[in-house]
Amino acid sequence: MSEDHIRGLDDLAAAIADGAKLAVPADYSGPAMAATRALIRRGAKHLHLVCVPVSGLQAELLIGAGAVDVIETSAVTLGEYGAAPRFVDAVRRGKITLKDATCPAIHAALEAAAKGLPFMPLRGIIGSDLLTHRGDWKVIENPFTAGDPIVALPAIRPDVALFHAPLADREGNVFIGRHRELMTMAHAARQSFVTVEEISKTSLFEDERLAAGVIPALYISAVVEAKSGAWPLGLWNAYGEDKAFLRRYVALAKTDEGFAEVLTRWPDEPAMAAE
Amino acid sequence: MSEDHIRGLDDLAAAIADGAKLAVPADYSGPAMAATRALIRRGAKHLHLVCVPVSGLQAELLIGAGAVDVIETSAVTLGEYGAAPRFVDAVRRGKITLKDATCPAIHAALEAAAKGLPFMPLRGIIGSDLLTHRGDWKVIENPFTAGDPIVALPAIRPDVALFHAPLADREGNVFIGRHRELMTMAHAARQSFVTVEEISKTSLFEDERLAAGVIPALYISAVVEAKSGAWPLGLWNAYGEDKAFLRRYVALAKTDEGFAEVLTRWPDEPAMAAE
Amino acid sequence: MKAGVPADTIAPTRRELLIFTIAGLLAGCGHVAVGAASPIPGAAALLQRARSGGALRVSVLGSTRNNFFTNGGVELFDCAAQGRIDAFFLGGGQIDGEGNVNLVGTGSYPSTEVRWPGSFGSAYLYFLVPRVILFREEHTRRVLVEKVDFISAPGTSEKGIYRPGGPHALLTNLALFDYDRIRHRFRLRSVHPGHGVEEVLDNTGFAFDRPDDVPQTPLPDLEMLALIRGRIRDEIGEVYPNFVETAFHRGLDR
Amino acid sequence: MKAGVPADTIAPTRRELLIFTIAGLLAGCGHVAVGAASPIPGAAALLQRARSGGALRVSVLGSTRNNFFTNGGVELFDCAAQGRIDAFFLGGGQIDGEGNVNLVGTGSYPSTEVRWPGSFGSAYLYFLVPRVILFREEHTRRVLVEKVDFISAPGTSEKGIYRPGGPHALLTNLALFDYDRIRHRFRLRSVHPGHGVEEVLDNTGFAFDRPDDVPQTPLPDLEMLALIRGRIRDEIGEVYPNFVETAFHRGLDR
Repeated sequence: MSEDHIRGLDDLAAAIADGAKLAVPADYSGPAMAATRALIRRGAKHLHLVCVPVSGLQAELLIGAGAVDVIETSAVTLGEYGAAPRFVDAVRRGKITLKDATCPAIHAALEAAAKGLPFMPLRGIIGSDLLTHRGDWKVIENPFTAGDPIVALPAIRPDVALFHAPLADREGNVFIGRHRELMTMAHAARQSFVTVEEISKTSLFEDERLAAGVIPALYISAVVEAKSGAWPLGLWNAYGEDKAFLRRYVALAKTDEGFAEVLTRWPDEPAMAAE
Repeated sequence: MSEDHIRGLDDLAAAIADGAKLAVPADYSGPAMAATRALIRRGAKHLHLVCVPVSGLQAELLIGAGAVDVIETSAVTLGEYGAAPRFVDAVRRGKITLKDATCPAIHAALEAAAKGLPFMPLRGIIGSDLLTHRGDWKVIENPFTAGDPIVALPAIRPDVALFHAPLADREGNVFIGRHRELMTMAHAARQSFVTVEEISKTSLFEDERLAAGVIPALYISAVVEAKSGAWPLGLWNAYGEDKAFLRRYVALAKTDEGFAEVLTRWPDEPAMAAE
Repeated sequence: MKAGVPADTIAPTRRELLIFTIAGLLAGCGHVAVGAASPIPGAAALLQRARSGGALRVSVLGSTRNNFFTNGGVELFDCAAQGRIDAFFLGGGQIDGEGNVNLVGTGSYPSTEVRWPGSFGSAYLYFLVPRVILFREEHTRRVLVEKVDFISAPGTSEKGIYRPGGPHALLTNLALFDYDRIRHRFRLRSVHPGHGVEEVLDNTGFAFDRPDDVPQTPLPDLEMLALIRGRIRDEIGEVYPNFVETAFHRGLDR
Repeated sequence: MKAGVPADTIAPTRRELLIFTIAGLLAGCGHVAVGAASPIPGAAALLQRARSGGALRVSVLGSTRNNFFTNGGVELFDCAAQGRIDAFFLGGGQIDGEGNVNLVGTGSYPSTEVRWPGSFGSAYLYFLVPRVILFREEHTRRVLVEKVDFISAPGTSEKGIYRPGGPHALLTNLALFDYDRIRHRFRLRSVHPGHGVEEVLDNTGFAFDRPDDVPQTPLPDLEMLALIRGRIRDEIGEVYPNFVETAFHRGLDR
């Protein structure tokens, strides 16, 4: 881990610069929500959010807090809780620049960065209005078959990848199991900041079964312990989402005032849920 | 698993057709040597061997037995035992068509197939004589930066991927741990045939730690149990190579007669090593 | 309640009919993938798996028991491109008569009046999965429009565009349509019991073909209903516990 | 024997000198990767790690204790392309004065008279790793040729070719050369103790630059020798047990 001075969530939030290109996973794949609250607390601005490949409450909160200038995503939704009200409002008012994408395009553009490639080809997309509005996507000829157009996507190299995982060790190795997109994010990004439920005292490489699902410390700039760090969202195989909180959030965030109330009352610890 | 009729090594060898494009891993990454002997026994011919990304004794034996027409590889070597004598002899006599490559090019071409892409770009290579001799590799322009040439590699879609692993379950899920190139091979190939040390009675998906290192049965056509299936080579975390056998092999295989003797005397069981 | 209600006494719910109908559209498939927030397609795929005696492989995103992907979020898309997924499901805020799908919003992009979540994987999977089933419960002129405001994924492609996949059928609360890839149009296959062709015409914003006599959508038989209400309810309940509370027949408190 | 011989009484072996010299070439690196069949570079990287107090990260292919890659065979190459590998090692059946490397064979390709294993990752890593150290023990006109018969990986590239990496130094049993990326030539930096410039000239097939006074390659001091013969011997012995039997000082039975 290169950033030894990062010890807590506020250090971590301070290390994510205003204007950073910030990659975050889908809400179901390890969102670092405690760190996201710290980012909002420090008043982060001008973020270019890259959702891998979609987001929900995390993008919603950052947008509502005015931290996001640009969002690159294949969708923003609160799933069964409904539309993301601050996202929808920001779109309607033109407050954020949209880079609408499709899931495999975001994966492919990150893989390009992870491979140090300037671009990655991808099938599909041609004829979609996504392409019309994505000036940064190009259609090229398949060099091996005449008359076979294919989309070329420029690499996405995030400044920072930020996510939450169940377990790391003290050297900075992080267990992500089958959530392999987190590994691609870490390979692609310049820096990766990770919050975890627990820091193991022994190396994750001691158990070869565990090792197959580990991102090596080589790619990790800092790990911060954050119990329930995905709250109010869930963490795979650990805990579910806080349904009561989310229902309440959706009701409140319909208005600017309601959302301001959420921000004001949202404590550092998940106490609001316990009300 | 789609090929339920495959019960033993000879069934498996019969299912690999003459002329097949056959992908095999490096000698240190799970070579299916018992299956390779079965292939030689059945007199396989005209194989197009794709070594991922190099090979050793496995390519050497298949070449010596006259089973290989084309070999695509980044190297063939017996490592500390020296050059691969039948490979070197076949090259000198022009008996095989060489598709000399470089390791990341073979990985990239397989990844292209795994993604259903016609090609994958790759840095490097330009100025290497590999490119001069690979009529199937092209140099294209980076579509996003003028004057930036980059190599485009056509996808390699093997007919069959063949490898040996420590463990599978009865549904055909195969544990490969950190040997992720085996997963890419299985994703890229039309069919994957796997030999394993052991078949687990319980699903490999029952242990989430194990699951991160598993190729799902979806990609596996057949699994055959073969104890010591990598012999005389080693299997990661299980057993080492048979040094005495390999030293003896290298000495014998220097001549056509010596190699013929190896083939004749090589039993189905690893008895030669015990002499 | 799960197994206590005799299936032969109770008519299928609307959603049970949809599950049964989708399952029929999956006949002959080897592998069906079900995306996020898709309880009815998920139940349908599991039903068809049961009917196939397990020959059909089903991957349900979000499931632990029925999701065997191990290569992260990209695997669904790679798997489709390899030709290893035979059927997939797409919804749509708008769907038009050529099979174009809009998951982005209405009005002028980017400041759309109504903004939906976004295109997800549609702009890719619609090209690569042979049998894409369009599924949207709401059947109104608001959803089934003449021309979508934004094409998330086009129903058809020009010659020369690599496209092994595309629309196969469209299922709503009212009716089932087949998609004709030659004519780039929907053709009404059947209308669900309790509804009529006029109702379908009144509520569809695009023109479509239809036979002179439009059949009724077949109902599940007793064996199927028992399967849906028993095993399938259990299996899909792993991923969608709230859904199974409302979608299946619940006896007198229905 | 491992720790029993007092380091101050015994001169370094040839290979101990090579290990020490390579370690010096790695000063300032953050991450060094060591490929297959590379015991001396591996020992050197581990030595430099020890000298850096652990600040240098070392990935030794084939090691269990010092290999933390988890994404299969492609990870080394991806990692290099991400700019996360600062130094790597290449050998060569032939190496010429422009830094071109031949790992394929002599004579006319493909039916080469002498066939070597093949190019491995050279045609890629030589372009992408900033500090590639060419290492070949044999220093003869057979190896160090005017022009290689086959370019596995070129020492230099035309303008416009993406190439953040390239040759940094060449080390043999006789001498250490720096590579001048502007002039595309080697420059003799030092000659190992017991050898002279004339011997180097006689055994080198290509022209190279040199200072008027060629220094002697520095020897490891006592502390370094003790480190090499103790901890480094143990660490590299994990991967290369046969190597440590011969490469390090063994006392009277040397």
